[in-house]
Amino acid sequence: MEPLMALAIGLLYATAVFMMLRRSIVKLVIGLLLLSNAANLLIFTTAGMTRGAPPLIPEGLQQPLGEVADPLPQAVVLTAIVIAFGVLAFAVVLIRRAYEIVKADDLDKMKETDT
Amino acid sequence: MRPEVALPVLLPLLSGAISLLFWRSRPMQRFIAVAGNVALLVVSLWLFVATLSDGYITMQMGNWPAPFGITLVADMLSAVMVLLTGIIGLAMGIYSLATTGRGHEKFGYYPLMHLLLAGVAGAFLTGDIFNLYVWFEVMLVASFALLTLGGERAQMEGAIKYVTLNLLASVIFLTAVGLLYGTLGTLNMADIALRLDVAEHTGMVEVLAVMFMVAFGIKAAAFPLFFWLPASYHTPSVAVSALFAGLLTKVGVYSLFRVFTLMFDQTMGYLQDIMLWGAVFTMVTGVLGAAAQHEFRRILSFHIVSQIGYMILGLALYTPLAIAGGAFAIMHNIVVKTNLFLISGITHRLQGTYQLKKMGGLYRERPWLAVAFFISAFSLAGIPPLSGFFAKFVLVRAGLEAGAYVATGFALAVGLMTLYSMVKIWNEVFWKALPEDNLVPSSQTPVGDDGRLVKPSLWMMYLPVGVLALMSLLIGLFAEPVMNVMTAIGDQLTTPSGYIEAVLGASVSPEGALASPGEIQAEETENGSEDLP
Amino acid sequence: MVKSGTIILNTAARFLMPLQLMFSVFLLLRGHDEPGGGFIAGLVAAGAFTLYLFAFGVSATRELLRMVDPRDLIGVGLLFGMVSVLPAWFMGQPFLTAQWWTIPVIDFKASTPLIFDVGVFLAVLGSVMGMVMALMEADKDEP
Amino acid sequence: MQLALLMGFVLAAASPLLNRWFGQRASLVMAIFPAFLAAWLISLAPSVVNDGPMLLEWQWVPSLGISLSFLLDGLSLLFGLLITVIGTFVLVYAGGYLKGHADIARFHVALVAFMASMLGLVLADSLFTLFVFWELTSITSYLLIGFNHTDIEARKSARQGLFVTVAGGLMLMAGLVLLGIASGSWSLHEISQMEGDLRQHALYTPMLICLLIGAFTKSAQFPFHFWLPNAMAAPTPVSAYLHSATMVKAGIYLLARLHPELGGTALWVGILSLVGATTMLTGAFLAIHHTNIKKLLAYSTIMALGTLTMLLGIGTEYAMTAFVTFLLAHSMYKGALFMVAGILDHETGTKDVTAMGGLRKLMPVTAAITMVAALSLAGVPPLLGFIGKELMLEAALGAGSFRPLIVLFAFASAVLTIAVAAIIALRPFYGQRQSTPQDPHEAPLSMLLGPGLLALGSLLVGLAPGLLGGNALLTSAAIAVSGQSMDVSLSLWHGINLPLIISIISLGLGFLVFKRWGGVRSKLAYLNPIMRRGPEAGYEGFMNGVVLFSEWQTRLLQNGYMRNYILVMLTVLIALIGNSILLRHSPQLAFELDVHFHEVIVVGTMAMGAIFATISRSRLGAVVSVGIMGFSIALVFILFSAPDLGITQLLVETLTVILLVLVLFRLPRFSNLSTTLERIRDGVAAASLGVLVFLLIMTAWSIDQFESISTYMVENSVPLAHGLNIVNVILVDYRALDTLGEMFVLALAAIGVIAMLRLRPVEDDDSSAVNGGKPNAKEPYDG
Repeated sequence: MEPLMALAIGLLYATAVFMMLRRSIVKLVIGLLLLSNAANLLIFTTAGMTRGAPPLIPEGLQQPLGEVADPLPQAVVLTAIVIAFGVLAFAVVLIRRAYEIVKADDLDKMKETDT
Repeated sequence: MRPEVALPVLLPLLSGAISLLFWRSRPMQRFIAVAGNVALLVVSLWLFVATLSDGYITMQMGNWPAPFGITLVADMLSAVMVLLTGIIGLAMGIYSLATTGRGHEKFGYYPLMHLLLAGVAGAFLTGDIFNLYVWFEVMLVASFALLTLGGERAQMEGAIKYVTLNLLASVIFLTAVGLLYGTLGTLNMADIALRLDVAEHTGMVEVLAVMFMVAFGIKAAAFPLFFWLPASYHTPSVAVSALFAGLLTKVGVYSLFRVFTLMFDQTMGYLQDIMLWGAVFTMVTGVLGAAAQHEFRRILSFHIVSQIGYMILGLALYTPLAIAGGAFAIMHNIVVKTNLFLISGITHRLQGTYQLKKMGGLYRERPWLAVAFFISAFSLAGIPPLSGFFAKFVLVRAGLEAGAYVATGFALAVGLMTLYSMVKIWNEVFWKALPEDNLVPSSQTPVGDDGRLVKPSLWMMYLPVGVLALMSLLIGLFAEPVMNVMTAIGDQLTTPSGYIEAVLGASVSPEGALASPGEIQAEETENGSEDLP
Repeated sequence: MVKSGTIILNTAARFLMPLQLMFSVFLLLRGHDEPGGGFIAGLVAAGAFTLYLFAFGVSATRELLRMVDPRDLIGVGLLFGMVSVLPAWFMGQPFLTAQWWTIPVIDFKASTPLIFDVGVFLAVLGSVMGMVMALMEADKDEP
Repeated sequence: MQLALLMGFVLAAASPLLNRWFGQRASLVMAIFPAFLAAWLISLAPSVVNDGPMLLEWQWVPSLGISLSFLLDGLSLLFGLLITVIGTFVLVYAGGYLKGHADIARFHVALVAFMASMLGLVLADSLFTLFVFWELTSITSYLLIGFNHTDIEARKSARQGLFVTVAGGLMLMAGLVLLGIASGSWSLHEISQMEGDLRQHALYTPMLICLLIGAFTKSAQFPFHFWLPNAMAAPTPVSAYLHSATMVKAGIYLLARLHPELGGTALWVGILSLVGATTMLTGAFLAIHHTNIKKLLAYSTIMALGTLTMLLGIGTEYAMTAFVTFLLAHSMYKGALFMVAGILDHETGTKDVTAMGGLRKLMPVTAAITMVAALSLAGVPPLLGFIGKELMLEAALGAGSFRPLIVLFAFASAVLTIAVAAIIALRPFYGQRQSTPQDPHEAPLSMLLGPGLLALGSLLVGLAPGLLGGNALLTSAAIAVSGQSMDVSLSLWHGINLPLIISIISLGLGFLVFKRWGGVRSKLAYLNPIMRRGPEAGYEGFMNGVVLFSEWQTRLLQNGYMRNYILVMLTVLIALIGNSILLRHSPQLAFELDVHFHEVIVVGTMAMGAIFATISRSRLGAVVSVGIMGFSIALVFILFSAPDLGITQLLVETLTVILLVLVLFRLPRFSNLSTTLERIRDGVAAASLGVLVFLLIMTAWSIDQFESISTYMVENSVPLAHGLNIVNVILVDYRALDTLGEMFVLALAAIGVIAMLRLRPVEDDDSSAVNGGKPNAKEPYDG
């Protein structure tokens, strides 16, 4: 499964980066969204994927029955998802405000703060 | 149980949470801003003193033994950085009282400041690579919010670049963490260091190293990854600029120091040259960028980039002396650069502009401000006996001893160009007479109740400026104790085994770190076990 | 564009919201043992309020929340999180060490991780509500 | 000794206070300090002269081998005396010159600090201390040159002087560090007592070149001489002090100090003799070019500095005697002459000698002082200057290498110097009385005292060189410079020898030049186009070039186009990763494809979602595609044993889509803004990154060397953490700190969003937040 996922994730990275290189701020933010999803999937995939063995322990037992999926990447990804959501929400509102002020969605029109 | 290692993170988090709860009450927030930051300074001093005597201080958060839980570790470098965070935090807390507008205060300026400090302190103290990512994000999102607070057009434009490029760095960082976990199966930095030493696929190790280098390089604003900094640092309110200038990029530099001395020490052979030239170009492009500017804060922003080059140079040379010099540069720069931004705020308050062309006459009008600027600016340029001189001297000596003559030559030339910009500011803002077309805005010269002119009360702005200028002077005059600390940092960083032992306990081997977990587990909480089925 | 809801939406929101909120509390409490937990619960609760918001608009939602501003929720949530850190200190253990108590009458396991999870729940709920309400409000200001 | 220096800096700091207390007399009060130091140095003199150098050590930064140690030998004693004695006179003089000036307190701060720095420089034993004081003199002199800071010329000159000297200072620093590395010691006296010869060391050449550039910039040697005349923008007391006796001599001091250890090699002799001789002639030649009295003196100072350098280059015993004598003579007469120039400027309101005339009757004392000092400059017996010049010519004749050139240059300089002396002594005081901007009358006593005593000194020492142990002092200084024992015994009369004859001829020729000065100047005016291309133009051109280059470079790099920024960063990343994984090492791939059909569908949907999001031409299409992708990801999580993740992803995705819908539809439609070429370029970059990511995931996944730490977490979830959902246990217990940080991230994002949406900027406010208590937001929403 992992090779297939790796392929898809590679594609996700590529599309994300391609979108970030566009001039429109909307595409930029979609690129960011794709990128963070791609990174989360990467963590999940690289650690190895397991079918049908969620890291849960049946009631009354001390240890899970048999092998379970690695819970640590799941926790890490969960944290990363929530962080990415916060950051993206911020970015989305930022481009909205930027558009309201600059009156254009073209990044090339937002270069006054550079030299 | 060493609470001092966790408190510098937890206290500002607490101050931030409380400050947020009091979002309706400005006086309360202002009180917390000072009280919380005083407390932060006190605990960071505590940590510093403790680290000075013990070398390493660790805390296994949640009482989970080392590679499994999250460890907070303070070595000399962390302790110094946290101490500086405390100092800068308090300076900013006081300075902000005078400069922060009512609207900013109402919309969370102070909580954001506290949480930014928490993120910075967390990044300095954590011993876990994913936890480092989390603190980076805390710091980053706080900085996003502070950067956009106020909603000016320039802020928005700057923020888009700042946010995007920093997020790119974050994703690279996160990707690297993911790959690292996939490769090594651990997140604890000391454990990573052990496993990397025996990792068979050196190609992957190298890839991880370069990914961390790029990710932290972006955060640190190293060449050619610094673009976000000059585009945004001059846009927010000046106290925010100062806070960013002092601390944020240094977190990136700190991470480079940490990661490349602790984890990737064996990869340095390949990366050293890349890093060395990166450092040289960072210095040169930054300082040249500053030479092309004619606005107070833009000049200072580009100089941040340039100074980062010095710090990375110290790391790239990779000798104990050079690392000590790099650490000295970090420390000196935090104090001085923050102060220069604070001074630019005062001059702006006095003259209503950041354009050098429109300013002038402050040498005669505000001699003490001139003295503070003079000390800070010439310290930045590395003039003895101020703090910057020692940083430069140590680096030059280390560079010449290591035979890196070209890089050292550039470092010296950059010092001269730094002087160029600083003298430009001095000549224009302080020596030149105030141009006649500068109509100082009416709000700058408030009129009292009886109709007479009142001097604006600036002591809350002057106090931090004065203290920081004095620090720069004292660091230079009493360089010996400071240098001892820096030497200790250099020694600690070049012998990572001390750090690893402090985190994982004595007698560790790569296998030991993986030993069967049940045996390692410490005593269980006493009141917990009996209550449970 | 999302100004007022249709009748179906209104009715659905009125009935679904309490259910969703109850479900979120359920998710919160069982989170330590089964899928769920503070995040998920917080997001579900936020979804409930968002639904209400879409159906009845900002002022009605504010009315519903009465004294509680999303920012208060965030503050309280964060404070809960911080509070759960500290008890270990008084026991002389590293911060964040879990403490367990059994509340005698209802035989309920109380613990610092639970307090922590409640904090997460409140912070997530407050944050998401704060963002969505601010956005809706901004839309109302500038058509 | 430290105490003395420390006192200097304390005094500098206290000077505003002193000025408040003593008002006009502050200068006099402060003059007590250098006078006291001079007396103290004199009291130490006998023991130094008889028993050899004194050493005092005080650790500063021992971990770097840095100490504040001081060495008092003949050379430092001579310099120390010059600094303190002339310093006393200058302070007294400045009290008169700057009477009533608003910034006099600041002047005192800088001047006294400079004095202390200069003293520290010549007394330093540690290389490090030497350098610190060296830089301090640069900084304080910057403040002094720019004293008239509202004048743009003063600012420019101050900056120029600072750059040239600090640039040299940096070279010096490199040189000193190399010296320290080569010799293994940071102490001058230890280096001098070392066995082994530094001249043979591998680092000798770079070290020497660095040190020489440092010394040459400070001492205004060709081609760095241009800053010195420009520094005349400083008030005259500063010129009299810095540019005659002290700062510019710091480089000379350094050369003299290093001569015993580093001197004598072909490199040393060649560079110093040639540079010295060139500087000497350039200075003398440029001097008669000017009518501004201060510039005349400045160039003649350059000439003297060149002479001193040349003498050190020649390096014979004679040259050493000449060096110390000339040094002393020059400091005395040049100090006096500068102060006289200040008097003339002060009284007449002009600095142009051609605009003055006939002042002898109005200012008889000044005239007399000028005459004596100028005669010394010209080298006329029986003044000290004569002895100095005789010895110099003698040394030039005895030069080992480049003798014809040196003699020729020395002769020409002597002629021109005499002309300069004549211009200064005769032009303002004799001839027709001319009207000047101010009505001249005799200067006050405070301004006459210094030059008078210095002129008197020139005369007395010339008449009786042995008086007051003068010979002994010079001997011990010469010994320190040459590093060998020798005996200096000055006398006025050497018999009729070649130098004397040259002297007499040059006297005649020099007077001739003076007589025809106007004609000479107009002839020289033809050379102006060439002069404009001198080193100063080079400096200006270089500085402008740097600024132009930096502007170009900044426009190139910091160009404001974010896609370029991202592209650069990605290129760096791709290049570095690619180099590591493809070129230096190879990826590790293990293709065991084990997939189920429904999984392929889910993953395919996800990939299609991403692709459609990219190529979609409508906002709605993009949002829907992103949503589909997000939900597919949630499905992947659920399919592969991560229920918590799946639920979270589902909820987050829903909220994200809501946010996007709320925001994106206020933004304009997609438009195609980039060219095909750009799209191809970006596509290549994106594809390379995608491929690399694929390879990395495969490699990381196939490496199975280590056991994961999560085994422990699974095993202890129930026994120790009392939770059945291991992921949740990790979140709230094992790694609760992450979660703590994460909830703060979310809270911060919410604060930021709320502030961004509710806090709007005030119109017409160019500042961001610096307007204090003024509310700068629209009445924000409450409760």
